[in-house]
Amino acid sequence: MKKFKFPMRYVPISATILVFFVVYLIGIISFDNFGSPRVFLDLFTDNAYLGIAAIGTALVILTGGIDLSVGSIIAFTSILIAKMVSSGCNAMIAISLALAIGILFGMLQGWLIHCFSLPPFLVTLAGMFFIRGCGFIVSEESIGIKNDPVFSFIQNDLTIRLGKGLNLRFIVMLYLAVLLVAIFFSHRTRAGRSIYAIGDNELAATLMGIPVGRTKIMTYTIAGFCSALAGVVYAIYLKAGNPLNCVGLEMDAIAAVVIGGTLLTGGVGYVFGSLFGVLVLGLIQTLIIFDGRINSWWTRIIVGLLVLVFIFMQNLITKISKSKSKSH
Amino acid sequence: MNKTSNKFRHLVWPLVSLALLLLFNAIFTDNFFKIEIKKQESAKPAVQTVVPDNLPAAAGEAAAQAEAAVQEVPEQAQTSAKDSKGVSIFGYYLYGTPIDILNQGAKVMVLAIGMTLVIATGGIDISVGAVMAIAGAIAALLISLLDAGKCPGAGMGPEFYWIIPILAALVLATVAGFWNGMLVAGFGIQPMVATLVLMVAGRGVAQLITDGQIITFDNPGLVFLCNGHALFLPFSVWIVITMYVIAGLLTRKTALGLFIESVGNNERASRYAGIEARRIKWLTYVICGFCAGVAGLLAASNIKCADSNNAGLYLELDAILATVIGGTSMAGGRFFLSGSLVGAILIQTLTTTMYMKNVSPAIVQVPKAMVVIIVCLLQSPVFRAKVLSIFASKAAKGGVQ
Amino acid sequence: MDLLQTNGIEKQFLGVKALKGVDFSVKSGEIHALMGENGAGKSTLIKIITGVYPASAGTVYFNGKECKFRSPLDAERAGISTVYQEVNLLPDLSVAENICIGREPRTKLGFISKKQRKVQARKALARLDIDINVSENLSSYSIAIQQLVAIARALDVDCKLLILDEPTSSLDENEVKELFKVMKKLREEGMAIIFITHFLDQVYEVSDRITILRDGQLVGSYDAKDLPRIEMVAKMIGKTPDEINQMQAGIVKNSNFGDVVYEAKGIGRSGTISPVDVSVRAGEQLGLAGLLGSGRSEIAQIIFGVDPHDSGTMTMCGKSVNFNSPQKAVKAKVALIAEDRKVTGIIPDLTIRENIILALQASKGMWKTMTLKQQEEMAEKYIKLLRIKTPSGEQLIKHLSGGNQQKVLIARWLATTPKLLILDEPTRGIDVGAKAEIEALTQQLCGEGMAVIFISSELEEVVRDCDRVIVLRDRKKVGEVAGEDISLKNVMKLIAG
Amino acid sequence: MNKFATVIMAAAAATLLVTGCSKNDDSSEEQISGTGIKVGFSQVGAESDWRKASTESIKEAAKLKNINLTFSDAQQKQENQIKAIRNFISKGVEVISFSPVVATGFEDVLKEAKEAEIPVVLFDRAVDVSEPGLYVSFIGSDFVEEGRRAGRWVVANVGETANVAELVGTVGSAPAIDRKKGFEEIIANHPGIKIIKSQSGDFTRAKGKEVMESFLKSPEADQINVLFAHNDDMALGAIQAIEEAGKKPGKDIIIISIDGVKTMFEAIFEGKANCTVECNPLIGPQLFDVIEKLHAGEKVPARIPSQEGVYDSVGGINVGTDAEPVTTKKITQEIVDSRKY
Repeated sequence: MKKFKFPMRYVPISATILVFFVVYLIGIISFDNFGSPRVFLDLFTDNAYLGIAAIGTALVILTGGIDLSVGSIIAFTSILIAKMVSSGCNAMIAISLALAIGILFGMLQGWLIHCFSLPPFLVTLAGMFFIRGCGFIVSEESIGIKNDPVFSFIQNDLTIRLGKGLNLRFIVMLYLAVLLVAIFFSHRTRAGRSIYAIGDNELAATLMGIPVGRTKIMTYTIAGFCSALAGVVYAIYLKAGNPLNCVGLEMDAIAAVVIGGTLLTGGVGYVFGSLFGVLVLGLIQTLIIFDGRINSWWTRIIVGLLVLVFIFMQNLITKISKSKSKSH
Repeated sequence: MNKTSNKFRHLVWPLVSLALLLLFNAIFTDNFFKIEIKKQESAKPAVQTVVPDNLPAAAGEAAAQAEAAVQEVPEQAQTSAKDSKGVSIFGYYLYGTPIDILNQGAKVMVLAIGMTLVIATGGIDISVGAVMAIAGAIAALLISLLDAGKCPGAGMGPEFYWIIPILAALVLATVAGFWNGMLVAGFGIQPMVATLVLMVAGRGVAQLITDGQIITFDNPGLVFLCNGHALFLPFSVWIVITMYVIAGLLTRKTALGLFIESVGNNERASRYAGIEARRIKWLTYVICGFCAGVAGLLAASNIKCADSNNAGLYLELDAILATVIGGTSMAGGRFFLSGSLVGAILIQTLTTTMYMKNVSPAIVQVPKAMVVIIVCLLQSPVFRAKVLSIFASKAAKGGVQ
Repeated sequence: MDLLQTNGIEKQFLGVKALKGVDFSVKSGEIHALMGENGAGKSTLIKIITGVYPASAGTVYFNGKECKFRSPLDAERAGISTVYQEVNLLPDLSVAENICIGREPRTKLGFISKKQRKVQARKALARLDIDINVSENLSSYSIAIQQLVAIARALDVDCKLLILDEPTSSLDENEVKELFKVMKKLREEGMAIIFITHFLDQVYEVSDRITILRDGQLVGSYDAKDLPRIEMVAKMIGKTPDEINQMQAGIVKNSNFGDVVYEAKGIGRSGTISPVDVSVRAGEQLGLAGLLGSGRSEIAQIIFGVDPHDSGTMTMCGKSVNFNSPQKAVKAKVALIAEDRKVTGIIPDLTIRENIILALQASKGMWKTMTLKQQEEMAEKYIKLLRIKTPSGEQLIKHLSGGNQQKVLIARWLATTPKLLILDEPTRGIDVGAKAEIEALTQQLCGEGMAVIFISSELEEVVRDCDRVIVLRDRKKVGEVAGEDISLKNVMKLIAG
Repeated sequence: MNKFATVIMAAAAATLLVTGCSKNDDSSEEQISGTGIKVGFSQVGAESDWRKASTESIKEAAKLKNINLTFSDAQQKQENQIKAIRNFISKGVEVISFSPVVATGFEDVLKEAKEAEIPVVLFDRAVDVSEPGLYVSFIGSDFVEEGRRAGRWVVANVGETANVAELVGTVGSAPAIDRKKGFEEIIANHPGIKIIKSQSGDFTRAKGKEVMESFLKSPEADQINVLFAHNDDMALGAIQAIEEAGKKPGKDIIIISIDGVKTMFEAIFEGKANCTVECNPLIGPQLFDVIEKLHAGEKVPARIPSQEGVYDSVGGINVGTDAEPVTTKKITQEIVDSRKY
């Protein structure tokens, strides 16, 4: 136990990274074209919105809370933007409005959770119903965003063409940027550390003079913002909005975060992990699509198993590190 | 004093909100409360005609199950059809919206019973919806096999062999609960994640069982569960009542309730007091699984088919809402079965009201969310305290106690 | 004008008056002991001073100006740092972060500088002469170290007033000495220290002045040197010195024991306690003496089956048994009142009644239940027997003071009519009055033929009460004294080795 | 315990590497990848019998024509579908076909397909794109027209006055919206025909039944004499509700729905429902004909309607326009038995 100096807390995330590459390798071996850079790039393109959502989820989970409203907020913001743009409003205004709403909604949830000490699960669950409903009120029908200057600018001019069919899209860059900011925020700012502190031991955090309430509300606000941003990305990604989309996405986000090595009890984990959580999920999906024979229900079962294994792994690690600290 | 008030305080707010909702209906929805006593005769012909309906479907299913011997299947099924009379005991039954609310709410109520116990131990089970699907799937599969005589026990004849699928479904669901319990209590995995596994995988398993098809059935026994009536009420209501009574006895007449609350409140101390905390938690998940099984059967019976994709979809959320509305804290500890039932009824009443009032399907979820938040606020002591301090900061002193 | 001065502080909790107009003052450069029974209002007073609660009435002057702190952070900024009884730190964060969180050194851009953070943390620890790897997770260090880290954190701001709320309860002799050294050093530096503890000799060892509270009221402030110990105790529990002498007097060493109740041969658990023999006879009170971490609690845990033993055998009343879970131990009529009341003792949201019957019910199993009437009778009986201060058995236990909670736990186990009762630090963190009562009670139980294993970090108690003492050091049994040989001197000698 | 747990976990980890990462052939169904044209097909999901049937028909047709089919199930999620199409492109299939979950949001990915010179054939649902030529052909039904046909049938059989209760499909889904549109379009110029109740039944039996029950309890209950359900499943659920209310489905309440699954045919045959507008899922063969043509470099029409009939209890009613008439077929035992789904 004492021998290898590799810190316990890095084990889950490195395991995730390992699994990612193993799966990737298997894909390359079993399918031609799987190794093509395009597949790798698409992995980011297709999961950018999930990734951004997962960042918010990760932060919330680090405080020991949970956010179920993610998917609904994405659907809502995307349809809102689509609706406004298609009815002739300037895209920038639409986007900023959407983001503002996301922020406010997150703040509201955080406020309810903190000020009345309601369980986050419950509040965000209600939030999920509410905002989804609002999405339908905006429009029951999916709306396409056609020849809007801003969107086509983002589409054409903000895309780096690396080669035929190899496009580094704006949304991917945006995702990576947000990810970097989030990582930096969570590790190098007091607010970020407070998130960890609260998740680790709320009472202690209070007594150590950490502004628990403010931090909590802030975290849910950030989560709301991330979801809204994910919604914007989604709108850019599809050039459309649809109130039906992203049902149950919150569960994918949570799964990604868990696979990324974050404990649901809070305080332990890395925002960075969510990246690989998302990638692993995406990769599994790609594998299944490439294979093209597996039934949809097997997809579900496999993802379930996947989550299970990662949980077991973490469980094992926490057990080990506990016994380690006891032996001190 | 303290004791009794504690017993009932949690019921106040959900009951009040339910009352308000009903009042609203009483005023704005004509004949919301109209309950007529129907005689079975009026329904019998209908039942008669129900019989041939779906029947060849069952046959079709059977055929689908195995290409061979499509011919004699209909006869087999016919015989099964003949005996599907007497959908009600005593010929009379009540008919009206409130009855529907109870009948449709039965699923969530049954779920809520199990969920309450799990939440009381400080856990949560988000897999019940998927488990419902599994239970429905296995039941439908078996009954279709039995109808086609492709399964041991078909000899009993359709008026008896429905017991087989029911038992099978319950056993399977209980096993699912056992699995959850193992992850949570056995391996000490967080309930949320542990049950997430089955939530994700469960529906897949259900589809695996039905091979992704919607299996229809028309076995009188199975159909009776959610469509039959007994002693004036839908049979499902009686199922709920029975489950509730059993759960009540199990938790309050034995020490189980005390143990659950103690474990949910301080697990380590409970272990030191000699309670087998792990087993208690495990047990609650098993019970929850069983309840999910019953709910799954109800769901399937209600529409006479197993729809793996939609059966119990998102019902886990309703069950959790019902429990919390009922006053059980998600942190674990004290639990209130009666409260959970009221919560479930409240949710169902809300939904039905939406239908009756022709609320655009789009916004149905919005009011639901609001009601949930409001009730939970009213339940939250912090909120009460704050309101109190706002209204009468002086009276607050006397106010509490 | 003193550094800290409170005038007529009052505090209401939902109708209950916790503090009734307390005037209290601390000078710079003194160690001021704040004494009182549990529920006397010590911690409430501290929490008001540090801004955890607002006062219902009264004013706090610090540094000459009146101040109303809204949060501990607020107080800390003003120069009041606090170290709480339980180590309240963040186990999964690094030591450095635990010391610096909330006030990390930042780069010009306002981001945390990890390097500076480590430096700062090392500096803070150096002040207490501790040298550990500050980037390790806190959880990987012992409780004692964690406690010192907490103090280091408290000192890491320019703090004028340091409040230590029972800092020594989880430290062993040497660590306490270390701590006292630090405290004295700080006093030299002109810092004011408020020191809360239940270890009387410690009070006299370091403190200059003593303030005593009782039932939320100020009894008085005295210079340590002209307040005899017995008098202080008297003031704390509101009795006269002679009364106390009587309380102590009832205790006699009895020597005629019944036959062996519990016997363990070479039970041990690698990494926790090396194999030892333990045996207790009916009516005997066996003491386990030793410093914290010497293995005394560990033995209790093993006997009660909380931690499985990986060597040795045990017999209960002659029958060989193997307790690998508390359930088994309880069924065999062993009872353990474990160290940490909050974590391993009370079920906060259950009523006193339920807390009392819990263990008995657990041993009966799920199906054999007691009627509400039986339960209430049992609760009443013990509330009377142990003089638990409560209006009724239907009160939630969390509303009781520590001493009374402890009594409820004792009641819980007496209800199971155990043959062997293990008390691990039953007197920690509870007031002198309750201590005496509990000591007397254990004596009485022995008299009635119960076998008792008594663990306490207060050697006087062990020496006073036990008929036989097993002494442990560094997870090993280093000796055993019985009957007349039991004296502070002998035991100390063995402990010191 | 701890050891035991460890073992289990190790085992589980192993399971993953086998199940998750291997192509787990054990789970895959009968080999459907031939050696011929490489085709990628993305199905909406497996949400209903109808969908299941269309999947079956595609897989069978692919086998017959020895197509190298990569099949992917989007589980009703557009995001999955887009991922699938992207992967098809990277995998380098020769033709892509899919039945869109929704009409919008496929523009970019279709552009990519075009860049990669992979022809796209839409199946069962259309998409709306700003520029033409993003897909070469669309095979399948026209939801709006289905709605119209249902409307015309009502007009023809119930007459000028009718109080319609409508069971809407999943809110926001393409078929729900279009079928509603088409139906309302027709009854718009028949003031006597009113939709007095309209509520979503999510395309499922359970919801269909639950909603119908509440309709039948509502004040307007007795006025309802026509039920228009957006799919057969909801209609079948509603029939149960009507019977339990002691009314005669198909007589007291005329029932029209869309899809034409076997169970619905039976219901009509037994006189418990009146009409179902077929929405034919079995266009796999048709699809692959087109694909083969494309592969051979022939031109194909941009819109290929699937042959669909309308079945009812009466027969011989024109529910098409005068321009292109569509007359209903009366359901007979043969028709029922010939139904495969």
